[in-house]
Amino acid sequence: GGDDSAAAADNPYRLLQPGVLRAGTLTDAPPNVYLEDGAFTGFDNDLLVAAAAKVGLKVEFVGTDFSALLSQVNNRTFDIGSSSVTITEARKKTVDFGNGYDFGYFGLDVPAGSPITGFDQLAGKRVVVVQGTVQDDYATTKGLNPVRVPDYNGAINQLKAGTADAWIAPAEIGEKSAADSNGKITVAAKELSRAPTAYAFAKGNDALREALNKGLDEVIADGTWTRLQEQYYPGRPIPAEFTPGSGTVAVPSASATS
Amino acid sequence: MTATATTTSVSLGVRDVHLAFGANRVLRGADLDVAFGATACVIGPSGSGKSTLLRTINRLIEPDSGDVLLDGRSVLRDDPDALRQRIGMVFQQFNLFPHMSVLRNITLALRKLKKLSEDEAVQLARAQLDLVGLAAKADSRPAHLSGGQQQRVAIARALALQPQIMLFDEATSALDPELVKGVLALMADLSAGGMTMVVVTHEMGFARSVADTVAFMDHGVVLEAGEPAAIFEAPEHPRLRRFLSQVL
Amino acid sequence: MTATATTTSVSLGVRDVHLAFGANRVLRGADLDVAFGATACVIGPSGSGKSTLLRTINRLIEPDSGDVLLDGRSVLRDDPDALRQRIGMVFQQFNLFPHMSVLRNITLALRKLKKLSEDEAVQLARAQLDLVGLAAKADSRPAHLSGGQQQRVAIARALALQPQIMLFDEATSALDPELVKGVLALMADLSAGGMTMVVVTHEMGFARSVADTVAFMDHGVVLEAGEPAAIFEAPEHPRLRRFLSQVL
Amino acid sequence: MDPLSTLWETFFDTDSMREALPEMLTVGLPNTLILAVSAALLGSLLGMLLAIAGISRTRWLRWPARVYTDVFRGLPAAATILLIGVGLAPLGMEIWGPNPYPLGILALSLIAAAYIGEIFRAGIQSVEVAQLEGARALGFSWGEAMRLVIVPQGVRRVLPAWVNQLIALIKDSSLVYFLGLLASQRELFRIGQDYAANTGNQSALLLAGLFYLALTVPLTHAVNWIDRRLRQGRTVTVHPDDDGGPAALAGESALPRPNPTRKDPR
Amino acid sequence: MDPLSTLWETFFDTDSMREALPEMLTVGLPNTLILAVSAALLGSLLGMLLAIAGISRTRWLRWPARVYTDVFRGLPAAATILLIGVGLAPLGMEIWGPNPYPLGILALSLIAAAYIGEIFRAGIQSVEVAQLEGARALGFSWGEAMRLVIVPQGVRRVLPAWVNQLIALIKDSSLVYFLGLLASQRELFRIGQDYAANTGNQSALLLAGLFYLALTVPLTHAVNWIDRRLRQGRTVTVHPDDDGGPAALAGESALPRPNPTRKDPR
Ligand SMILES: Nc1ncnc2c1ncn2[C@@H]1O[C@H](COP(=O)(O)OP(=O)(O)OP(=O)(O)O)[C@@H](O)[C@H]1O
Ligand SMILES: Nc1ncnc2c1ncn2[C@@H]1O[C@H](COP(=O)(O)OP(=O)(O)OP(=O)(O)O)[C@@H](O)[C@H]1O
Ligand SMILES: [Mg+2]
Ligand SMILES: [Mg+2]
Repeated sequence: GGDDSAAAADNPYRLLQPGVLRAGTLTDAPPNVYLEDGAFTGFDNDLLVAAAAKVGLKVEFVGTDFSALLSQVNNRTFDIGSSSVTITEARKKTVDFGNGYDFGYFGLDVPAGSPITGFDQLAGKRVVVVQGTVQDDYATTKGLNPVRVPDYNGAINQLKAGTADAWIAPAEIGEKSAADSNGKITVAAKELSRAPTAYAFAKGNDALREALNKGLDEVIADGTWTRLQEQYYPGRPIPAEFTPGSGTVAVPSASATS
Repeated sequence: MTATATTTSVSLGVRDVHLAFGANRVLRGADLDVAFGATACVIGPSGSGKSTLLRTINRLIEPDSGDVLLDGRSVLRDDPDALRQRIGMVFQQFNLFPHMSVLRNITLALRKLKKLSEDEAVQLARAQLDLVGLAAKADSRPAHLSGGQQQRVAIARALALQPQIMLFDEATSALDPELVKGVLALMADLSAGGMTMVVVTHEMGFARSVADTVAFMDHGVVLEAGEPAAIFEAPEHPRLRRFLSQVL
Repeated sequence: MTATATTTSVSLGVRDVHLAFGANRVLRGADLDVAFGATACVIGPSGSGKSTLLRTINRLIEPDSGDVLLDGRSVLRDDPDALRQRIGMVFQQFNLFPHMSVLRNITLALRKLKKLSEDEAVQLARAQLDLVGLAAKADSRPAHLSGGQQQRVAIARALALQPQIMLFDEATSALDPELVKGVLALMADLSAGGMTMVVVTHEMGFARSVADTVAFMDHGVVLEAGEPAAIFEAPEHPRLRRFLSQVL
Repeated sequence: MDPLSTLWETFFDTDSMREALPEMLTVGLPNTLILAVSAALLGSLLGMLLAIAGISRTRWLRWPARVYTDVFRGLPAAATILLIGVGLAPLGMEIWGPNPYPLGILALSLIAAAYIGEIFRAGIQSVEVAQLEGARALGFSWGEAMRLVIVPQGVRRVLPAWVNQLIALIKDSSLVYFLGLLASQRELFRIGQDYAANTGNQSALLLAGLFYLALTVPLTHAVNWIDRRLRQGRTVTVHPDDDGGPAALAGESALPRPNPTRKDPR
Repeated sequence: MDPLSTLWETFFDTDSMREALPEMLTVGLPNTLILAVSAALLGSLLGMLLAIAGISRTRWLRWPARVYTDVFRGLPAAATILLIGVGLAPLGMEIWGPNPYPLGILALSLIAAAYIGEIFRAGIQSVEVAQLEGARALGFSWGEAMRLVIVPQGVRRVLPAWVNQLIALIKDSSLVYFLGLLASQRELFRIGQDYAANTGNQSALLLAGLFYLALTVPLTHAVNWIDRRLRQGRTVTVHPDDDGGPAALAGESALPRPNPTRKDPR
């Protein structure tokens, strides 16, 4: 509603609470966003804390359901949405996105001994994805008629129970699950996802979005981004076609920061 | 001890009351007059509308037409709740509250309507139970009582409110002769205390001995009314004669 | 038409039946004998255990001790469902099924227990309703009937099953004199047809005129039993004398 | 931005609704119906058995019924569905193949039965003993008396609560999602959620809600109508001020007496 | 792979459970209780008002109650919670600040009221008109008669169905999650769900289920016990074979007659 100029002065970013960035996130999607020992963490959230600090904002995280997240951002329940939200045209109608800060690989998990070795062999197979994720989007646009489950556990259960032939997962999650499965699940292939992920803002809150874009560039430049990449996605190569942030700052290499 | 202190007695008049349940015209111009402190017995075949007539008197059912008079004044525009506090009723099927003890059945209205304290209400209720010989059953639930015991509780419940008029719908049918006598004595007390009573009954002996007036109903009308002697010894209407000829 | 075709008549014996509800010893050694085709009336003060005694006869309540004999044979080890088909019962509170029409109340057992076809059952039920003067109410629900009408339906329902023994718990209390006469005629028919009957009643006139035996109960025992003339004219037990002295 | 208009856009965006409509009609609606109707039938049947077992005097029927009810009502539906879905998946795989519907319907029915059993039990237990005595005195066995006299009266008394449970079931059918669904197996709510997740707009979810309303409202009113028919003219009261609408307290009295119809005292 | 041992690992891993236990106890349990208890109280109160309005003869009470019930039962709970949470968020912000609990409790209560209202209505409508007549003949107004005589009997008849709804409410309290929760505001289910997500093992979810059981089972049995106490010795039947357990059909007869106690015919 109608902020008067006085209020605008001590709350330039039109936050719900001056000085505090209220961020909607998920509690159950590691390693991107999750809760550990009662604190919100994960790559996206740690990055957000760092970027917000550059702008002088403290972050307060609030867990919610992904299907509700973007409309809550739009309705100002939250100032920002942080949940590896992939930028899509449909979502742009509801919210504005900041600059992309992450990319994703898809991993193709299959039960041990499966004949499937690549993403091109999935036609006619029972392929499982987590609902509403980029993988879901990917499988659907490829015409795979995927089996949708609510969370990663659902997908793992499907593979273990033999009710699915393959799971398209975020690569790092797929790898972790395979590692944890005592050899029952293996990663058959990896593939880069096209669209970057970004923070979501209420439409028209350009001041906040631009400020955080700037903060993001700063944490990229100072090596925080690279460090968090290493921490949460160890050993994951950064593809040549991806540049985080506005693209105007140089990304220090992993070795330079560690 | 007399159940009710002397109350102002009132007379009752029912004037040309009509009532239909759908197509079933149950009351077709019923008339009844009961003088101050008098007892009227209503007799008549099953289904003739006796219970329905009682219900229209305290306006549990509103008549389609006709009038009900207390002391000559129509009550159809009165507040029905206040009216019913002045008119006690004992139902053919007792209508006790099954989820309350016998005592609570009686004290409920005393506390909530008469605004007596818990103690006063209990005391009064116990006295009433004593009168109907059920002091020992105060804490039982109605379901644990015999038919006659339930009926006596229903009577005690109505009398405890000290009404000016009492309506009994076959109130003595489940009572054994000893109790009938007790209830009659109670009624005589009430009568002496100025209570006006309407008693629906199938027991002609009962009607003969307690009634000031006997009214014979058939098909929703009072065909004949008068002193018991007149009704039982010199019935005029052929229908009444036929009815009485069946009496054991 | 007679309500029931001739059935094999049976005699009934109740031997030293005891029963307590918790601490309340309701039956304390009740005895009763009813000969083939005879009618016994049970009288006694309210709460003396009359209804409870009837319930033990068809084993709705199992006695704590004592025995119930049909034709001299104990029934306490029989299949109670089969037993109850031989014993009709009319309750003090009727116990009609409120969710069924009057007709269905009667046909239900005919169809399900007697395995009559729908048509046969309806025909028989209508005939029974005719006998109690309620042919016109076949399609009503019990809630739409007057007290006496409900009682007659309950009687018709029990009689339709052609029992060998009938138990009536104040079955005539809601009936007007004309109907009592009708029901009595029916009972006489039944009696002629070999029906053995136990009738709990408060109406001494009724007991006197229909009973072959009258049994007086008090505090859970039958204090005195005998022919009506003996009981009413020459009562021996002082309690019975006191009881009768109260009769109007 | 004006909060009201944001709210409006978020929930009542007709374009989003129009977009989701065809899939809801052709995919979601039939799937919801398949799940809900099968589970309602099976759940009500099992619920009736549970109710009967629960009032039995045989400990060996009563106790298992009690434990079953406590467990299946107490556990979160998601956990139960997962437990059954995962636990029985190998078995299900053999019998039905990978289709999650049979196991889903089974799980939904088992949960619904626990709730419905309690509802039926309440109804049956509220029927007067006089009715059972009346029936048994005619010679009906306990089972016949229950079936022909007690249960029909008891169930009628709790029809609205039973409808509650059917409505809850229609909505719970969305939980089979935990077992993994093909796009063509998604029901109404899931389709709405997917649209909400993909667009950040809740209108499709609200559209799913409207579909639910289109199922539940007629159901409610049909059952109410049947209920009223069964009471047949005995919808009756002794009532306060009246504007002549339908009636309130049912005259389903165990020991019925004449009821006033539309002659209510004020 | 042995399916049974998979099942066991997935759901009954004691290590996972032990890990989640402290947070469930200190955070989840109190939050679930706050949500469920407040919503149960408010929802039952509103439900009673709805039930009374629903049997009123005044159309202007009956119709709104009907529409309210249809809508709030029919919509998916998630949609209702979001609608209220988002729609009233600006208002809530002003009154309570960013805490989602007040709005969440409000939404849960509004939903529960629709269900509870129907349950109470069923119970009240099953009370015999004779009871209302009996009370009104004593001089009680319609309202007094309802409050003192009809409602207590009616509610008692549907206590188990009401418990059903309270249990559903305890579990539905997890839906406030849709409104966004701080870590310290999460209730049992959410904590279980988060652990499950982080460990790839459902045991924490099952632990949440056990907590629910620890709440719902005593609740059920407490209410059953109260119910039985209220019927006081009138838990009674005319019953089949008996092993001497508690009783079955209540003797809550409108027109009571002597009931046999433990003297059941066979
Ligand atoms: N609620 C009702 N709906 C329809 N008809 C009714 C209703 N109540 C009573 N009746 C009918 O009205 C008539 C009169 O009933 P009422 O109860 O007044 O008779 P009664 O004279 O008291 O008979 P009884 O001596 O048998 O009690 C009967 O034919 C009955 O069937
Ligand atoms: N279910 C029960 N639980 C406890 N006590 C009961 C029960 N049923 C009956 N009684 C008690 O047993 C006694 C006898 O009851 P019963 O109904 O047999 O009397 P009755 O002789 O038929 O009386 P009435 O003539 O009043 O009908 C009464 O004191 C009654 O309170
Ligand atoms: Mg009558
Ligand atoms: Mg009796």
